[in-house]
Amino acid sequence: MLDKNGIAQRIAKEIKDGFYVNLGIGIPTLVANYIPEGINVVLQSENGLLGMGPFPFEGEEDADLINAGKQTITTLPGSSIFDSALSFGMIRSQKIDLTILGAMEVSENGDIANWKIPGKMVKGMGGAMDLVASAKNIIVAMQHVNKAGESKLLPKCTLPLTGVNCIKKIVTELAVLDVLPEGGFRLIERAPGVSVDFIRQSTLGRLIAADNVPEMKLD
Amino acid sequence: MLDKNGIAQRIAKEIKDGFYVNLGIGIPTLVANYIPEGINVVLQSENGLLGMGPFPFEGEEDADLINAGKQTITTLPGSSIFDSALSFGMIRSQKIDLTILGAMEVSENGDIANWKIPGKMVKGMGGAMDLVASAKNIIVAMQHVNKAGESKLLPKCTLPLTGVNCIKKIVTELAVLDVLPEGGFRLIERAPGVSVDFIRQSTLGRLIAADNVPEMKLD
Amino acid sequence: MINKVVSGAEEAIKDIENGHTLMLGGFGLCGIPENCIAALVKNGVKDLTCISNNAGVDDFGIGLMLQQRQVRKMISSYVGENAEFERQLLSGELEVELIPQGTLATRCMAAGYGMPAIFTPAGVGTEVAEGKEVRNFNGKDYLMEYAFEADFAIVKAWKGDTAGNLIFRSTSRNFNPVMAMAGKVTIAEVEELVEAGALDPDHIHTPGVFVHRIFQGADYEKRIEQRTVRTKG
Amino acid sequence: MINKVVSGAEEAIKDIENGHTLMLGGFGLCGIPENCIAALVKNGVKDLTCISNNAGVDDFGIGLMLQQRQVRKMISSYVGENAEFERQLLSGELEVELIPQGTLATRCMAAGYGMPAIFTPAGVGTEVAEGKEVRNFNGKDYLMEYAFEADFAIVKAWKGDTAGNLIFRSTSRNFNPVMAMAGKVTIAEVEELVEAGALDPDHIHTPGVFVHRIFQGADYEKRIEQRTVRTKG
Repeated sequence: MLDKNGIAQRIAKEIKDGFYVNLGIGIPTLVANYIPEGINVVLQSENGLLGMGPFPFEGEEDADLINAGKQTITTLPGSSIFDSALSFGMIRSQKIDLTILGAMEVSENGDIANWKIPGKMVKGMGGAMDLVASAKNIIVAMQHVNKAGESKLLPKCTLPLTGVNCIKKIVTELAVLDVLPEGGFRLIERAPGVSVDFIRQSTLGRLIAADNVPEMKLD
Repeated sequence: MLDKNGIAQRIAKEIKDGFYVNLGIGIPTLVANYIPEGINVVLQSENGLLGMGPFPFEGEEDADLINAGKQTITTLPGSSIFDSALSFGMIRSQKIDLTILGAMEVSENGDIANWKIPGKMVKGMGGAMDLVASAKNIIVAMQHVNKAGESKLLPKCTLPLTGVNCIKKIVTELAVLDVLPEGGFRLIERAPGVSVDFIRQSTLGRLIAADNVPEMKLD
Repeated sequence: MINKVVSGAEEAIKDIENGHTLMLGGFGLCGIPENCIAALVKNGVKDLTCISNNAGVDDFGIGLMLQQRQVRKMISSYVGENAEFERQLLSGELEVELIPQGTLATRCMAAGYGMPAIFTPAGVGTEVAEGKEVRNFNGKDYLMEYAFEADFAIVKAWKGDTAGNLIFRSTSRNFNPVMAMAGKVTIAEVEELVEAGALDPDHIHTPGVFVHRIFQGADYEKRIEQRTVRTKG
Repeated sequence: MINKVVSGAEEAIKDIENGHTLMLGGFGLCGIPENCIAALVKNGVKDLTCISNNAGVDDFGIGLMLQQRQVRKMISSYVGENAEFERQLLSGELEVELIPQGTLATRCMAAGYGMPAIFTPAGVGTEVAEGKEVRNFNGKDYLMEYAFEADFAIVKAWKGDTAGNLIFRSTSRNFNPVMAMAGKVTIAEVEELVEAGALDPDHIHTPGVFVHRIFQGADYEKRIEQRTVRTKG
């Protein structure tokens, strides 16, 4: 079973040389720490920045330079600044190669819910609806089950949707799964020490698993 | 009867302090020479410039700095450069207070034709269709009659249209006329020495003239 | 050149009336028009509809106007951490319309570009799509969303000139340029106001034609919402 | 940072094939990609559809490609003074589609912004409107116009960096930034190519994400179409 950093580490293996990547808040942010050496990747922050760097050193924070999570950050050489309309323009026109974000629920047809829980104070969808509707390639980083032990990979989402038919890959503490175009979660890899049976028990949506599902390598 | 400079001079009196103005090619370009002293006006060039200045001095031409007529120009202090999409964005959103352009024909309901003569090589409409469709205030600078002596102020345009229902004022070598919302050319001023009768003979569209139409003052 | 300079925030906002719709630039607390917000709080105008990506925090930004109950409706993409906001929302004093961030930015831009409506896939198949026209282009569904207009757009820039030209600094640019284009009246406060001609025309982000009033603001706090640092070594 | 540098115009255009659609930046002869045009003329690729505001003059710009009969169709707003263009058009060798200048710019922009269509009043009630959807918003009619896509967009900038970021100079900006956003593959030639990090991020007009290939061009002629001057005194 993976911890949050393990999930981030596994997702980082999906990032290829030359990718422009948008990382959501939470586990996705951790992915930046595991981008393989020698791979050139540019991180987008949807408030209006390409070429996001690490957090600043103490005392070097700039109130005018923040990311989409409102954290103080830095820029890397070759970065560019633009307004929020152009930022979502490049998202809609699919110039961003990969979007990584969290989810509360994902359904077996690729729907995602991650912005609203009925009865709770709703803070808003921010850029999530734009990102999931437009991205050509989305990986969801999430826990397989919620705190009550209930599966978050469902036949159909129960929460209000963020986007429909858009998720293609999911990485959880238990597994890597593809969402099939015809519907269903195909088990691609097991987390170290986790059995297919356990993953099946933790997955309420339809799970498709081959006889021999490899264990993931984080190297 | 006015010459081209006279038409430009009369039109210049319509320009008010604080106006952003787009001047078309031909007579409209001459209007810049007659903008009253003490009036602050900003000229837009639709290729992507606000704050157009006069032609450069010989030897100071800059190939990267031209107007919509492809002439070398200069910029004034406070000018700004932008791309052609934003340029037409500000035209569509009516940030330009006044557009002055030429015409081959204008009809009594405010249609304008100024881009295409069937049977002749068509060079294109350039920005004219955008300008006439969007401008909140358009003045047409034109000859009242063509070289064959035929009126260019018509009940209905005979040439392919550039825009419909958009022209509100016309200044010719003979007269200043408003296009009425209900249709018809209302004679506002006569050029020096030109009679109402002569204007009426030169106008094929419906002309509305009061008993006493003043002669224009160019001072 | 046309001079857009006014004496300060109080003069700039003086004709904003109860019930008006305002756009306020900024993302989180970054690039917000601090001086104008302070003047609005002082002036006490009420029943405002505020279009702003966020709603500030309890004691800064639009949160200050919420404390004074000046806002009737917020149109935002994310209303963040704001206890007073939550209280007013739950009590029904405040109305909130949540819309996707890209849709918000693009609807402002549409107004500035004279486009009455735009198409975006954001929100298709979700509750955001309710009551909206869905249209398919090349096999993909889009929502038609209308241009946003505001009685006043209030933005914050880094530098500006007397002709109203604006330059923004780093990610404090965010929503400011698109909102600057969308106001019936646009007010810009800047950290440094210079004479027309002092800015390079190629560096200008917002041409002065979009800006009706400009002034040099004072005492910018520029509060940081999430101070995040790494340690050296 | 992702490196977009190629060796020169020949490498940049080498996979442009007969029948492709190209966007070419520039207004008149101002800000045109001189090096890439020269390489296309040399390379001899044919049956091109060219989206460009103008078509050059007889012996410069796109006119050079017309001389070689490489262009099957021009999509422009104004085709200017070009005898060879006129001859080919009248003989039926060349097809031309004339569209309003703002519509041309906005259709390019729409592609870059991922908007499948836009609304503009330009051309309503004229032959430009034939076969197009007309839609009324707030009492005014608009045409729905589709986003333009191109197999290759070829633009010219003043400065660029190895990450593909572009800065344009004065009115040579014109159509270049919107076309740069609209190419499936975007090629940028620049007068000065610098290392990533040498350009101020706030000054960049076209973020590198839109640019796939960049190189420093050589021997810019920058011909002036209408040299207009005043005399001193």
